[in-house]
Amino acid sequence: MADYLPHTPAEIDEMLAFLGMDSLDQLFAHIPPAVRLSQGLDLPEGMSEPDVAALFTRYTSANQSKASEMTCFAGAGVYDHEVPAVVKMLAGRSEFVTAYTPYQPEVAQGVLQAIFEYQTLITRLSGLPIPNASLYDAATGLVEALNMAHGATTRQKMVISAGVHPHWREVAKTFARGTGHEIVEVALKDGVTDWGSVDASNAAAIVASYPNYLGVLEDMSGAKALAVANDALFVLGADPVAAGVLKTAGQWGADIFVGEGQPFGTPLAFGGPFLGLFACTSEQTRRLPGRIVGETLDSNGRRSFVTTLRAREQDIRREKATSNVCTNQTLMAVTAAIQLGWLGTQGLREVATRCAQGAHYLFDELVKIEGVRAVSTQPFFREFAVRIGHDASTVLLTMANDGVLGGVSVAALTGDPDPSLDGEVDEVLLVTVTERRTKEEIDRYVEVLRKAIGQ
Amino acid sequence: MADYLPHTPAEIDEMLAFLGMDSLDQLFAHIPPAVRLSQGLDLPEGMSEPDVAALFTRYTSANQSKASEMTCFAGAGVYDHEVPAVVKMLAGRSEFVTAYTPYQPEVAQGVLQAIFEYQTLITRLSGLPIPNASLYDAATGLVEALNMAHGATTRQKMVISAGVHPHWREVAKTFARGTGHEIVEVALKDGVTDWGSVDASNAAAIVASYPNYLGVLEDMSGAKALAVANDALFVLGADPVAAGVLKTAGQWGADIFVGEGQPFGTPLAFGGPFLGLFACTSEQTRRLPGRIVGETLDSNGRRSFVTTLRAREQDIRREKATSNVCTNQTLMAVTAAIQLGWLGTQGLREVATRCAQGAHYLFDELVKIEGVRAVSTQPFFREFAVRIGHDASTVLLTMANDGVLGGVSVAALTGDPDPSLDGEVDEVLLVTVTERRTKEEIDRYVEVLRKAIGQ
Amino acid sequence: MTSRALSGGRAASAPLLGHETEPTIFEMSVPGRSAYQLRTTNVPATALAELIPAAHLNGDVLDIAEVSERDLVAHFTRLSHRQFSVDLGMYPLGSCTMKYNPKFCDAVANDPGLNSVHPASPAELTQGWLELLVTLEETLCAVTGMAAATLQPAAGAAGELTGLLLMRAYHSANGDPRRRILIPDSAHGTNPASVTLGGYEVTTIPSNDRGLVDLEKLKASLGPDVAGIMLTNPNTLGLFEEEITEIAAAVHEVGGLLYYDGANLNAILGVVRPGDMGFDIVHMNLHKTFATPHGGGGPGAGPVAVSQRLVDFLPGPKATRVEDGTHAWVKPSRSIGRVHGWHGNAMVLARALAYIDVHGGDGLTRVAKYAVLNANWLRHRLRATLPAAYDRVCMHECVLTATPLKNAYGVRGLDVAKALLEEGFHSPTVYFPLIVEEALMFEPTETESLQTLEALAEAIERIAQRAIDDPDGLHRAPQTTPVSRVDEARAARHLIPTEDAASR
Amino acid sequence: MTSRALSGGRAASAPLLGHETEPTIFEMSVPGRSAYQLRTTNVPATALAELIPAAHLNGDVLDIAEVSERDLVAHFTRLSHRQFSVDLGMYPLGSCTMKYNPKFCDAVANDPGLNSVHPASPAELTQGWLELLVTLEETLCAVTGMAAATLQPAAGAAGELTGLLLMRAYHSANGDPRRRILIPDSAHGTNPASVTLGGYEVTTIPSNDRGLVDLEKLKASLGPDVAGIMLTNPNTLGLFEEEITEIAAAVHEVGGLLYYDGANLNAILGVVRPGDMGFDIVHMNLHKTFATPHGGGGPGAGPVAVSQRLVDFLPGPKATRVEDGTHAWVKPSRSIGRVHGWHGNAMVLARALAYIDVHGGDGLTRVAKYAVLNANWLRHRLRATLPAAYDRVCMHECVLTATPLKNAYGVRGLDVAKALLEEGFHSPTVYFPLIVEEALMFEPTETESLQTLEALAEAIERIAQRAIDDPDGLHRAPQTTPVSRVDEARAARHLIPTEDAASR
Ligand SMILES: Cc1ncc(COP(=O)(O)O)c(C=O)c1O
Ligand SMILES: Cc1ncc(COP(=O)(O)O)c(C=O)c1O
Repeated sequence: MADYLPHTPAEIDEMLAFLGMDSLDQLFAHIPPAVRLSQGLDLPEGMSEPDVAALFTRYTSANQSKASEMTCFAGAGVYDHEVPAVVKMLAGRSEFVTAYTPYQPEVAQGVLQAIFEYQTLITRLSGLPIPNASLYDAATGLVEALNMAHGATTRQKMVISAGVHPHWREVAKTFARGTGHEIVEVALKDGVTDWGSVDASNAAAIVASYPNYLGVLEDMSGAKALAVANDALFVLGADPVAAGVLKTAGQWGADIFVGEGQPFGTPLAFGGPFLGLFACTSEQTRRLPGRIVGETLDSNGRRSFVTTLRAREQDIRREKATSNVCTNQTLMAVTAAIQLGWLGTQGLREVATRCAQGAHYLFDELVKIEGVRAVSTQPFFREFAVRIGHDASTVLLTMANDGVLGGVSVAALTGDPDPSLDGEVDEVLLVTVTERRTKEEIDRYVEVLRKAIGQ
Repeated sequence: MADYLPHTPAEIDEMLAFLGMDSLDQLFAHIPPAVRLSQGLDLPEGMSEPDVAALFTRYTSANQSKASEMTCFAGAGVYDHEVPAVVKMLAGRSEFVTAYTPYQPEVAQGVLQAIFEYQTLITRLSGLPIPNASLYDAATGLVEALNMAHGATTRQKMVISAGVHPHWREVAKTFARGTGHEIVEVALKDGVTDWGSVDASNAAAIVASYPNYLGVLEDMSGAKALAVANDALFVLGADPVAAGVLKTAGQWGADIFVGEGQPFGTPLAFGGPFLGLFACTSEQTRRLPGRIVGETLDSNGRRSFVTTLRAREQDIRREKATSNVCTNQTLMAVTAAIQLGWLGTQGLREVATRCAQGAHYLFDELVKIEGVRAVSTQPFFREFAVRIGHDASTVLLTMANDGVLGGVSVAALTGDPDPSLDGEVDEVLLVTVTERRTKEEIDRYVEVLRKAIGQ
Repeated sequence: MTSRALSGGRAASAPLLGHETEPTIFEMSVPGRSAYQLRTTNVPATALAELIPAAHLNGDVLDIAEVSERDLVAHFTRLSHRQFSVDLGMYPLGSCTMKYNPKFCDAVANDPGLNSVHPASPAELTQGWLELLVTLEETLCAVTGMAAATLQPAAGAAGELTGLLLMRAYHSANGDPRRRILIPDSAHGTNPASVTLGGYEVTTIPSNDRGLVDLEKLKASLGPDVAGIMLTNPNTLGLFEEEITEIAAAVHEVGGLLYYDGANLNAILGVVRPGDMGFDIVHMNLHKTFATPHGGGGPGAGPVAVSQRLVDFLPGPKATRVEDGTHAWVKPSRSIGRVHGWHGNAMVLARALAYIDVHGGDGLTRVAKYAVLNANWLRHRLRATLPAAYDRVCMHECVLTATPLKNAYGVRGLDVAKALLEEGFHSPTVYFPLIVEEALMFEPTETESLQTLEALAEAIERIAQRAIDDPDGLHRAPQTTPVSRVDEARAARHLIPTEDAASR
Repeated sequence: MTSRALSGGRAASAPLLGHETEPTIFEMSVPGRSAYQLRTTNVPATALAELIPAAHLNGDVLDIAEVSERDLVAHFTRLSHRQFSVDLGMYPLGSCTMKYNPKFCDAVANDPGLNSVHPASPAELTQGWLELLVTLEETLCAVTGMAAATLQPAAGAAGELTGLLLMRAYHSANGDPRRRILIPDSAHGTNPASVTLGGYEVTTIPSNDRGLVDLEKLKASLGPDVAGIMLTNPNTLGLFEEEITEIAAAVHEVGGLLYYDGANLNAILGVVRPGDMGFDIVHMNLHKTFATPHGGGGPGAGPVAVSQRLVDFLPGPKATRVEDGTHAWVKPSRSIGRVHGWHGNAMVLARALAYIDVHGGDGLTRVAKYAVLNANWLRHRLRATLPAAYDRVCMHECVLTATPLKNAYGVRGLDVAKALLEEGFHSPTVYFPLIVEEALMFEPTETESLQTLEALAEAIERIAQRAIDDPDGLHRAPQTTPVSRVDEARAARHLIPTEDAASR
């Protein structure tokens, strides 16, 4: 019998006898018969591990766009960065993988210290002093930021740039059904948020993205000024890899930073588990969502770490809590700490620089192609949007036949025509270049795209 | 610069200054200039890990017979058994992988206890009480067994069945160049050692294989009787998986057991690192080659483990040592202990049974094919030899085109025409079925072979 | 030279060798050292200043730790030696279901065929993933007795909030938004927190003297403004709500919906299904019930399954089987929208499906039965030492109380929990649920053997004896752990969440 | 119930939690329990008795441990916590070269494209492997300055014996078999043991007062019956044999060959090559020089490279590049035959090639230089505490002596070594080479940082202070380790090599 249960028949009998019972069913005798399953679950019989592995090849072989086989130029918030064997090995150590939330600090210094190091790194990447121990992903992190802004201002209006990732905006809207926040979107113009077009009075938060989801590096001073002018918090969703060379959220004056930590050691993973990065100014400490690890001493005076400010958390504050997060993404946070340790100061800078170099090299080549046009004239980092004069989704499938995942169709990403883009959104392709892409791969991209659009 | 060296330029300067030197070269100044390399090594510049990984795909893609892609019916001492994720994970824990020989038992109880458990398992599988902590592989294990037999008898004549794996015999012959042992081979007849044909007087050892390399299960009573009659030691090379259902070396009366431990958790690995299993009677304890772990107490009276009988070993006995083994195959021994723990009593029996069932099922189907004939009428376990009426090497390549690694050509294995086989050795194919082969795969084998030999 | 010696390869912090603290990676950092290696790309190395306007550049202010790969490995390996985990020993943490996490499921998830797929790849190129998700959804529905599910929520709490938004959408669609959600006083804190974030008010229902929802008081709290009730069954006391049919009828009667907090679903797999009990919405914690590893606090996955009337409101887009046998992303007609940036914690979902496939319907049922058997055996075994708060047949966990020890010797539940660490066991959940004094909530799980349970019981007996012999020693426990009892109050009083705050 | 409680999930044996012993897997075993899972094959399940005659069947006598997967994992994870390793800290074990083992090289070896290839597959189907082996052979020749190499020997000692058999074959082919091999008194024990197994006699050459081969005495020992000499250079004292050219000339003069024990090759990478020093045969310990992990005692790999005149004698078959650019197995014309069951420890070979490729010629040279720098810094730093046996510039390791501590306080080298364990360092090699009293042989390796070296030095200084303050305490060290000082004599007196012997 293929399972993980240690019980031998003799032991089951012995245990039942100890309980004065003669069958396992007796343990469930107090469950009303009316609701009990009579036939057992309508599921197949158990299979051995190798049989299940064989079954799973059905799934793996039907996934054609694996980055292990197709050169990945897709991004949209999820990036194909280098993850070395050493990081996988360390993050995969079973003490990290099979631990629970560090409720007993005396036997959880491993995870606690790793989170402490993660928190330190997040504050450095964000330029904001108060981190948490992770959130589910950037999108739900944004929701927490809005809730924090609401808590700080008691206001309900959330002014959000349309440059914020469409999925993040969608998630914010979903959760606003519960909190009652009013979400006001600000359209883009030439790829840049048109802050002037919005009434931000009485706003709890001004929310921007850096770069924005089309890859554009907007000057954040405008957003900051708007926040200040309206006594709103400035929430900045920022790319943490960009922080290797670009201004941090703190440098732009943000009150709250949210970001997606996937680029730090987490694979593409079909979208999860990822890592919601979060940091804020010290004014907001008591409103921090999720767990936070702090330094303290043990009874013998040794430096120790512990989850702290627990009074904010849902299990203690219950209906008065401002966040319900319990399980978070610790393992990804630990992974990010390890990956950042591997990169180090030079490495992160190097990765960021190479992203920018690769993206610009490809951009320059692409816009030489007849019929390919930039969506924006603004600066960008490792991602940019181009109009390709053809249906982007169709072109992507054609390119896939040549082993290239050519990017992300903006129409597919946004679901509905994006109000921020004028003209045919179906023609807009979002293209990413990470430090992993070689010149040869980029040149081939150009060739494959040319072929796909008949140029 | 891509390497693993921590030294920063400032530190190098500081360290040199501490030594009163001003260049690294000064450290080597005492080496006669005449022998020093002036130009550095004639090797390419260092490459980053991902570049090397890309380079290695050159090798991996040129290996067509990977068991991950081609159904493996090859054996000849190396078997495609199930290795579950859990065993890989545990055996891959870096405390086991990156430890040295357990010279300091106080911080090496992990490896020492794992070896102690391995040793226990080997004695159970072999039916002989004195194990060692592993040897390089079965072939070199056989050499150690001959040396032990020489030590015990002071004789030089080694009577070896031609049923012993051809490579093991070759290795024994190579090392006999140093020890001066006289190797006498005994031919097979209908796949069975013709012990009657040999003069075993004055033999140090009678050496047999169970099953023999053609898969045949010989009755070992004859070999044992011959050893007893001539006061020789009976050395039995036995398949440790077969011990799940078949008689152990001890049950057959062997004085020394050698075996290949690869089937216990080690992948095919292109032939290594494998695991030389070794056990003997207690009479031979002081002649045991290699390391042995024994139980003892620590200074606080707690059960502990330590490498023991060190006085036998080369580092202490030097030129009087009977074995020069130092580094052995500990990690594979630990892996075997883990894999056997995973299999357990039932699992090993089940694996052995399934091997026999699969092999017999395939055998029965194969001999139905016109032109395919059994090499021997004797019983077998999971491997058997058949004549296929065509050049086996050619047939194997043809079968490979259909995704089947159809076995091992006996002619290729033996290198030279095997004296034990009458008729065309080129036509003999050695076929293995492990517990991993499904009926569907076996049926397909039959079909593919039929096609390859035009039946 | 002291700060210099700090950094580097000394392993005295590994409990194997000593009990010193491990330096942080920042203390180990040396300027100019590095570990990273990147591929050669041959992309033109144009100066950044030529690519990006100066206003955007940070002027190289960013400081990350600088260590060699060797020290990186040593540091995190040593940290791992300072961390308890399921793989080291029993973790009877009630409500958290710390069962064995099969390594096979990890291996499945590490396959690049799943792991290296970009979530924004066209559906045509990710048919394997879509089919996997659809299969998992169907499987979870079979387990819970529901009609459809969303796999997006990243953990149980996210599932709760999703469920509440579904309730809200449902009632709103009926033109009757409603205001209140009922929650028993034994509920986990995420439940009321989620209710608030869902825009509802909490009405707390007291438990009766059997540890169950007081049906009469529940009925008294019901009214047309009640949107629904959140229950976990078995509840957080490990007790089955025997009057569940009556509860369901009463809530449905006033037009409310029933939400099932699936944290304890492992107790009833194959025995009874939330759908059959009358629940309308169910979240599952895959990291509990289906043994995906907790990762030191996450990732989890909290799919939400619903009855037919809520299907159209589910978050989307959802992987869906379409007529021609292929799979596509489809947004339910009245979807509340996305609750996750992408498709949920996909790798956790894959692990859970692998776990379910290995067990099958029969195995999952055994999981529940043996989990319940273990909990009852432990409860009964410890009767004389730590009595159960409600001493009758429990489900997969039992809440014991240290009140007798406290009254007699001044030894609190926390002392028992801490002393257990020295005995080689993780502590149980302490002081939860709130309605039990000195609560110690033990969930042995089905993967622990009788021998392990016995060892735990004997350890607790030893601690009980220590309570008599040396109560003060117990207040100071643990001492053999990497750090001794930690000053939690100090940490909260003066927050030091980062190395930079520490060194300030 | 005690034996019952022994088995199972108690983790008190993990130093993280306590210092109890870990039960053996046999003590944890419960009849009927199991962990294995096999595929469904649908092969007819014919009874074994129908397939194999009864005379061969063992009657189900075999007893293996019976544990659940959960307990298997816990057991071996806990054992791993009782084990020091490079990944935990510095391992300055002289002669063993315990440098950092890059995880990348492990990943390379775990690729099924290498790892799942059957060694008896036709060469046509394994061209990748053959090319890899040829490339490695060429690379090793470039590093050593030799003409060709065999990759078959599974470790250094196997390489030594192979080398001696090559000498024998060479001399025999010249009709002049010869009898003796010269070995310096500082040599590792494998050298003389190999000589004996190679059918030669050992003549020991004393070292001079500089720790080097005494050239005059060497010359005096030479004669026409000398087959050759085995040297390691730098020798086991970490000192370079400066008269190597003279030694080579003298040995060659009498028709002898020079064998290079490559255990210390890491000291001279890119600086000087054995071939250029006049050696004819060189073994390499890939698990030392090229950082393949030692695995708790193995696997290793001990390729042997030779000069032109020995090429035809190499073991075979050898992977060989053939004219058409493909690769084939070719047996050298006068091959001594196989020295390994297959092609050597292939996965170790692959790891070593990956390591070499990452470093390149430049990186390998840095490896040697920094290894030598580290050893000299440490030697110099410890001058006042543990003097070097020969206090001058050393190569990659230095042999220090505890004689002053012994004379002054009765503290032996072993005590220092054991006390270091408590300080978070592995011990150095003790009492080797035999010619140095109270030898402590430190090999820091190039992957350890200056900070780590300083930490080691400070730890040794603390121990030296303890030698003054509390010498008795040092005799009892270590105490904080999983077990305290182990009784080695007891183990040898009454051999208990198995659980079955233990329980008898
Ligand atoms: C009863 C109960 N409900 C809800 C939750 C929250 O689930 P999650 O941690 O997955 O967010 C928990 C988690 O401990 C729980 O025990
Ligand atoms: C100088 C020397 N020679 C030879 C050897 C033997 O090498 P191996 O252990 O690889 O067999 C060693 C190993 O420690 C050594 O240090």
